[in-house]
Amino acid sequence: MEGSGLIVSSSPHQHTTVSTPIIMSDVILALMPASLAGVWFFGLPALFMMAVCVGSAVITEAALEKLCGKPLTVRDYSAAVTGLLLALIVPPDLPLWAGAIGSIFSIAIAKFTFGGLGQNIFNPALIGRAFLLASWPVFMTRWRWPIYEAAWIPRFDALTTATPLVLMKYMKIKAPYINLFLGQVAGCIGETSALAILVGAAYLVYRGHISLRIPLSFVGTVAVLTALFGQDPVFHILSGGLLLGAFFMATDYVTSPVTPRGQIIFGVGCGILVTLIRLYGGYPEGVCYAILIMNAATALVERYTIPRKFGEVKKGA
Amino acid sequence: MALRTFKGGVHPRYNKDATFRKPITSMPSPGKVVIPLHQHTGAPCEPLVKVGDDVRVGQKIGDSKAALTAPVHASVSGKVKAIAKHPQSSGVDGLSIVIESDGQGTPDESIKMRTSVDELGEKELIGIIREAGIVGLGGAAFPTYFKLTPPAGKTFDTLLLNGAECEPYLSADHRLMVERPFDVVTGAGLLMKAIGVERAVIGIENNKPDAISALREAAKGDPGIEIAPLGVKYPQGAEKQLIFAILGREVPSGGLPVDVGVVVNNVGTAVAVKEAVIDGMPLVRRVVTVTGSCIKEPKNLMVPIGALVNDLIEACGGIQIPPKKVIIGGPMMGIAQYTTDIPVTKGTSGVLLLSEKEVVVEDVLPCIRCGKCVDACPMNLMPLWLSGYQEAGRFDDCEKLGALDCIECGCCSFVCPSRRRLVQGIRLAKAEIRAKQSARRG
Amino acid sequence: MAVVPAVLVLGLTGAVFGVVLAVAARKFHVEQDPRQDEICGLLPGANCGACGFPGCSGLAASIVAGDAPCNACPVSGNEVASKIASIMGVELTSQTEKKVARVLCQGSDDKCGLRYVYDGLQQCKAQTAIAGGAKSCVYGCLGLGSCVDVCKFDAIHMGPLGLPVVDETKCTSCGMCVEACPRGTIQLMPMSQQVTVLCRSKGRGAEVRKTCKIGCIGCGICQKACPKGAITLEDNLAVINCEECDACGICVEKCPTKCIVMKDKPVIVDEAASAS
Amino acid sequence: MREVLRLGVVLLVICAVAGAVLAFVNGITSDRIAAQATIKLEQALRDVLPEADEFRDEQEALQELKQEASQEGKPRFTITDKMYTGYSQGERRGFAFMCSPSGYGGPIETVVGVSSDRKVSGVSVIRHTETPGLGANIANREFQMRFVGIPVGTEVKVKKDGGDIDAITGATVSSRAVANAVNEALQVFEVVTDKGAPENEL
Amino acid sequence: MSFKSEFSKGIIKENPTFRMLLGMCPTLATSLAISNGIGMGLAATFVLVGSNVIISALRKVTPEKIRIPIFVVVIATFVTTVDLIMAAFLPDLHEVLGIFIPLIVVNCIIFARAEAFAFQHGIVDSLADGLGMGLGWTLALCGLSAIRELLGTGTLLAIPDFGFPGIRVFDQSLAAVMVILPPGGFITLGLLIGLLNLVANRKNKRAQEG
Amino acid sequence: MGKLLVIFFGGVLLNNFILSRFLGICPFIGISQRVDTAAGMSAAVIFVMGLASVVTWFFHNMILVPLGLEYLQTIGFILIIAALVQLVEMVIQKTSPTLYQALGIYLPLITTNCAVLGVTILNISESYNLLEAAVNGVAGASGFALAIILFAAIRERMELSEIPESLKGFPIALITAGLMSMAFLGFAGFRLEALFGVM
Repeated sequence: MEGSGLIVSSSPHQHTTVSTPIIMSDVILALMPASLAGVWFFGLPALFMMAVCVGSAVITEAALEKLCGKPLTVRDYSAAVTGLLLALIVPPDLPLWAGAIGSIFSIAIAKFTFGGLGQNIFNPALIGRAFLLASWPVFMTRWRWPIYEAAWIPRFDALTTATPLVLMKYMKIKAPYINLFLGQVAGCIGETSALAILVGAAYLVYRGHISLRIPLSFVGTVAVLTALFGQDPVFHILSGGLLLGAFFMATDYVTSPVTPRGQIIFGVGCGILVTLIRLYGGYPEGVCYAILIMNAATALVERYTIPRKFGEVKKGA
Repeated sequence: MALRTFKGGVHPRYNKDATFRKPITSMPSPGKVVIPLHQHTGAPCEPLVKVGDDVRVGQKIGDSKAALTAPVHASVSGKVKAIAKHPQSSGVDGLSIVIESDGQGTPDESIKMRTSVDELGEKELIGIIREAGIVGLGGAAFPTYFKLTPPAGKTFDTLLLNGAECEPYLSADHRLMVERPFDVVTGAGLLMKAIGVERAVIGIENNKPDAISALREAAKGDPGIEIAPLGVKYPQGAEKQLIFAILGREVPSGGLPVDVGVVVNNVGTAVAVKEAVIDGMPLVRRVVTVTGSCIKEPKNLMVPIGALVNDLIEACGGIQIPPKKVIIGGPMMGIAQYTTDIPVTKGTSGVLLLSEKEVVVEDVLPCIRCGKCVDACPMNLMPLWLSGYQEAGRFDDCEKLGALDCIECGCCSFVCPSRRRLVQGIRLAKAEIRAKQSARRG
Repeated sequence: MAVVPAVLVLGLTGAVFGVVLAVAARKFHVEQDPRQDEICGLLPGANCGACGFPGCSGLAASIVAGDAPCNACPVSGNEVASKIASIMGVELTSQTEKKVARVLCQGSDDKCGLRYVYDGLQQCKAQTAIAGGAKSCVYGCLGLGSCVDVCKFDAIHMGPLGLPVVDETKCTSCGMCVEACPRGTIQLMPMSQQVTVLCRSKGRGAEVRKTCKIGCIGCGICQKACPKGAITLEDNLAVINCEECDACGICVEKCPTKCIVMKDKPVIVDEAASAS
Repeated sequence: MREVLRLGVVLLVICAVAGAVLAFVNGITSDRIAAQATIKLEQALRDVLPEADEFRDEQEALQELKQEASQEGKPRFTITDKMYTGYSQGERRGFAFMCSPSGYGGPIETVVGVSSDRKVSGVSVIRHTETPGLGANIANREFQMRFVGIPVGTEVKVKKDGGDIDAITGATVSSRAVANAVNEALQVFEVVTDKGAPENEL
Repeated sequence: MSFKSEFSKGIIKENPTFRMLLGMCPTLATSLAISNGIGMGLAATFVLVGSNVIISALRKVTPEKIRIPIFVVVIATFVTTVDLIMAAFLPDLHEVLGIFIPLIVVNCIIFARAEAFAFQHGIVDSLADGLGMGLGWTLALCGLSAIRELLGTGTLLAIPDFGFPGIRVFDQSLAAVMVILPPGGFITLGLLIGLLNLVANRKNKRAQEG
Repeated sequence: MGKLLVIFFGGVLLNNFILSRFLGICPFIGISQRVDTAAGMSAAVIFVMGLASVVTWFFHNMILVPLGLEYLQTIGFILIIAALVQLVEMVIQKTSPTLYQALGIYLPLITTNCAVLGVTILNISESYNLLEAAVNGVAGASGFALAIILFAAIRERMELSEIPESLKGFPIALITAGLMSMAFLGFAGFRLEALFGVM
């Protein structure tokens, strides 16, 4: 009997046009302002770092999948996103080989061993950074002044080359808001310019890819807590990796809770941890670790924040 | 203006432009009809005629003694050619009565107009509705008489008429409301009488202003009937979501609308009730939207139950491009068919012939836990977990997470960027859970 | 030397704890049948649930309680069953023969066509729930491999032509695959059964001919040919009574569609191998 | 009850035997273990004060000194735990101080030697829990040598804090801790020699 | 079972670390350098052999009910002995291994062998078993240590007790310090076991096909 | 009070028994399949470790030190712990069969949980007083509980993922623990004393 050739599938038969590769490429697009700012301020090395990180992430993923006979998933762009994010959260002077190793570690250990896309527990880019920081702390704490200087950006000089958070924590020197906002300070490639990050984040929000539950609760908690501890909340929001972390890392679908209440708990948790690490911890910056710790808690948080089913009667009522 | 609506849901592409302005037209009488004996939720009917018998329009040809069932009637006059299995839109071949039409459309002698309905009591009305074989015309095909009979200890206070028609492509209800608003209102009045309530609300999505104004006009003299414009969102027409949007009441998990004193009927059902009670004509025809880019002239057709989809396509000028997918119902909850040799049943609200362009088969990617399905689920479930547990065979966990509450609206699958078959998985899980439950019971 | 206090301290500590524990053991003693542990040790420990009890320890508890027979574990063989029986102090009466799962369908992709193009979850039950499954034959194997997924013993694999192949040495007759198949195409059969009808189609001859090149058309030739009278026709399908069958192979030869197959001579696989 | 007794007795016997064995082993090793600690300490003291070959614990003097140095109930010299004087051929060659400043990962046990010519004669880190590869580099001889020769009266600081000592790259906290130890050692030395107490007792 | 087979099974087939997955805590904590691995491994081997022999010898007179406390006493005696001896003669190693020397008492390997083997077998077999298991563990520990020492510090075979700085393979500034930090221990061991599983699986498959 | 808080949070976060001290790995991996059982195990460990800390502190300071028998620490402590655990096991088995069922064979394994012996030895080597020792015991166990419960939740999620065949089970558990430990590096150098106003 010849078949009708008709496609038969389960309902629904209509789908949204947004697909996973589209989301991923939108994230890359949204990271472009921050990346460009990185190149603008730190020159070609920043560009090379991005190329190396993205390249090694993609190649690692493809090679591992080939090795294990799994279907190639490079085309979903998720490896490229990881590579780019990693490049944005390392210092501009990190040796390129270290960037490559960090990228390989991110993909191979944090993502592939857990089953690949969608199944990793920890944000791969952050794991890459934590790995680099623990492995080559010297390279990871060597900073450089932005090369680009313009008359309209007020010059901000400190005694030594250090990030605003380091200057604040150890020398009580506060960088001016305008430099922090535009990115005219020392720091990781993609973290310095709050403006560029916010532009990208706005695009993601506009496209409906991220909800504001995590970023707002995250940033809000940091603001409130730093104020409570007698610090300058605006300074803390603008400096370090807080904004990049809150909008691009903490909102990572795979490693944050899917439940609305869980997302708020996640954001608040990140905020508390960042504040504590920044003020009392051994590191001047805590965004990376704070998000990783909350990543570890995601599964548990999700489990206890399952939304009330429609029509479910409250217990005891 | 903030319109009444519900939490979650999605905005599919409506694609109603092809038909929603087109008046309902009757299709030419088909040469034969195939009337399945099981078109509704509940027990299948036993045939009441034999091969070779002559039948007339409206003549009861199948019924069952079961508590939950709905009789079937001949939709054309002619001769019974066969009683055999025939492919059906549900996907399972079902026993059907094949009638060769004589083209006359002679009504059965039992069909008589009622001039006065005032003396009819609740019981009698419900009895008429049952005998007329009326089932929910929205798609679920649940016998209406059963819905109208409240279980012991429960009462109704409101009748809701569902004119949301949130499924894309479909415009059958829309046209019915625009063209026959008085029948809708009359049917609503009869239903109110049947369940003994004073209040009825007709919910209509706000993208059908002509239907809203037509019904408002028709219901002018009737203070008990309110027309409620609703937000445009799928699945606005789902029973529980409709009740929540209009009355703010939540049907309890595992419960029925009657638990909050409500009964919901489709506007098409109301028209059928009017026809059965006033005109004395049982449910033998319905409006079907035939559309999709493969159809030459998309139309809203008045179709005798049992007419074959092939004949419907013919009535719409045939096919302009070979279809890649044929759907009975809407694209969100309708059932894909492997053949067009199937009859229209009482629950068939639309026939969609989609071209290759409209049915892109995309690769399924791993779940990236974006949570869009959680946000979209109108029942506030966790579709990604449900389907994950289903794939892992952990049906107990599915049950705990409320798989049985799923209304299979398809929002989760619709929004999934990885194109995962969430509803399909949940549906399977539901079947497994039900099997387990009945095993436990018995 | 400081030996004395050391000896005293340790010795006393030991003695005190010995006594305390012994007293506590008596006071808090909980009756637990020692046989349960013993039986639990004998069971395979895969916790496959094929016995219908919650894991191996659950089965052990049920055996001890007398709610389950000694040979309730379908996975372990007679040896374990008899050991359990001796623990329980009962003689094992019926010796059960080892069964293996067999795929009763040869309708591979080239022999049995498709009614439509299926798009959805790659699970057999999912496909049957939509329009009854894509294969033309509504009795045959769907080929999506749900039986493969469900096998905990790595005993089923997809063959080259879209049909599952059972590795009889690994099969433990746990029956998971039988349950997973929505068509009943996989069944447990005695390992010794030589001749098998590899078709489940109850359709009439003409129907079967239309849908599948290798299905049983219910022609009855085998029934007439069998010298032992071991073959009967039920619902247009040849059924072999394995107790009568002596594996003479006449039916295998006579079958016009080659749907009766002698074990260890799987016609289909040879053909596939030569084709590829 | 008899069984309980029996179990008790068995355990008693086994434990008693074990106790005896261990007492025996302890008897063999205890002297050597104690000696090991002294050897280690002497080694460290000699490292920082190479001119001396004989050391005396000046615990009482240190306590006294701390008491006197405290101002208005505020204790001084909090990180200095021990003080030794070093002799060679009966002549005092200098002081060695055991300090435990807080580093990044906890206290850093540092020995600082100050020779009689009022200069740092050696620094040695004997125990620490700093980050490997980073702060742990304070244990490197090369880093410790940066302090040798600093005269008494200098305020020892790392460059980041406006001093002269090159901190280890990326490990300012650990470097600063060692600098603090040296700083305090010099201060204690100053007080102690000004007072001259231990010398007088000689 | 011969002495030889009892001995050799612990090294590969039933390797306590890679196959039986026992005694993870000290494996992870002390595998920072090969010298630590050898020291820890040999200390545990001594305890394992000693306790196996004694428990096997006492198995006839040990009342079932209090066998666990008795095992504990026997094992603890050996552990304390090792502890004291190491403190006396290898003070630097003793300090590095720290708390994990007394914790040999609760090492699952030793306990498991006592319960599962020595209590049911003769003295000679138990001796062989203890020796094999101990050496198997030592080898595993050394393997893991070698990887961590090399990647984490860039050297091999450093022995602080003898003042030997080790063979420098590459510059320290290139060494991935994380490998000798706690996370590195977990990840390296996890990957190593995974790798061995992969090899074993491949071998099995090949054996089946061939 | 401040010092107790420092000891407590130090034990839970900074020097987490599992993630940075490598104590109690076997039950961490063995009994982390389900969050409920992990929680049950955690409760048992918290109880046993707190109790053991107190009892061994008395044993050490009241018996061993006065008699100069510190070298009997290991053997004495393990005896006490073994007896204690067995006692707890018997009591639980009698009083709460459900809890006993849930913890199954792992209750006896608390004896061989090196975290218990570890914490008692640490109490002595840090020369804590009785209260501090008890807090430290509970803190260590709470750190264990935190790690194992987080991990159990992660593991439940991982059950649905396609982890490469050879990494399933133990290896992926170790790698996950490694990544968790990496995240907890964020607490390195944390100045709890400053936070709680001690010093």
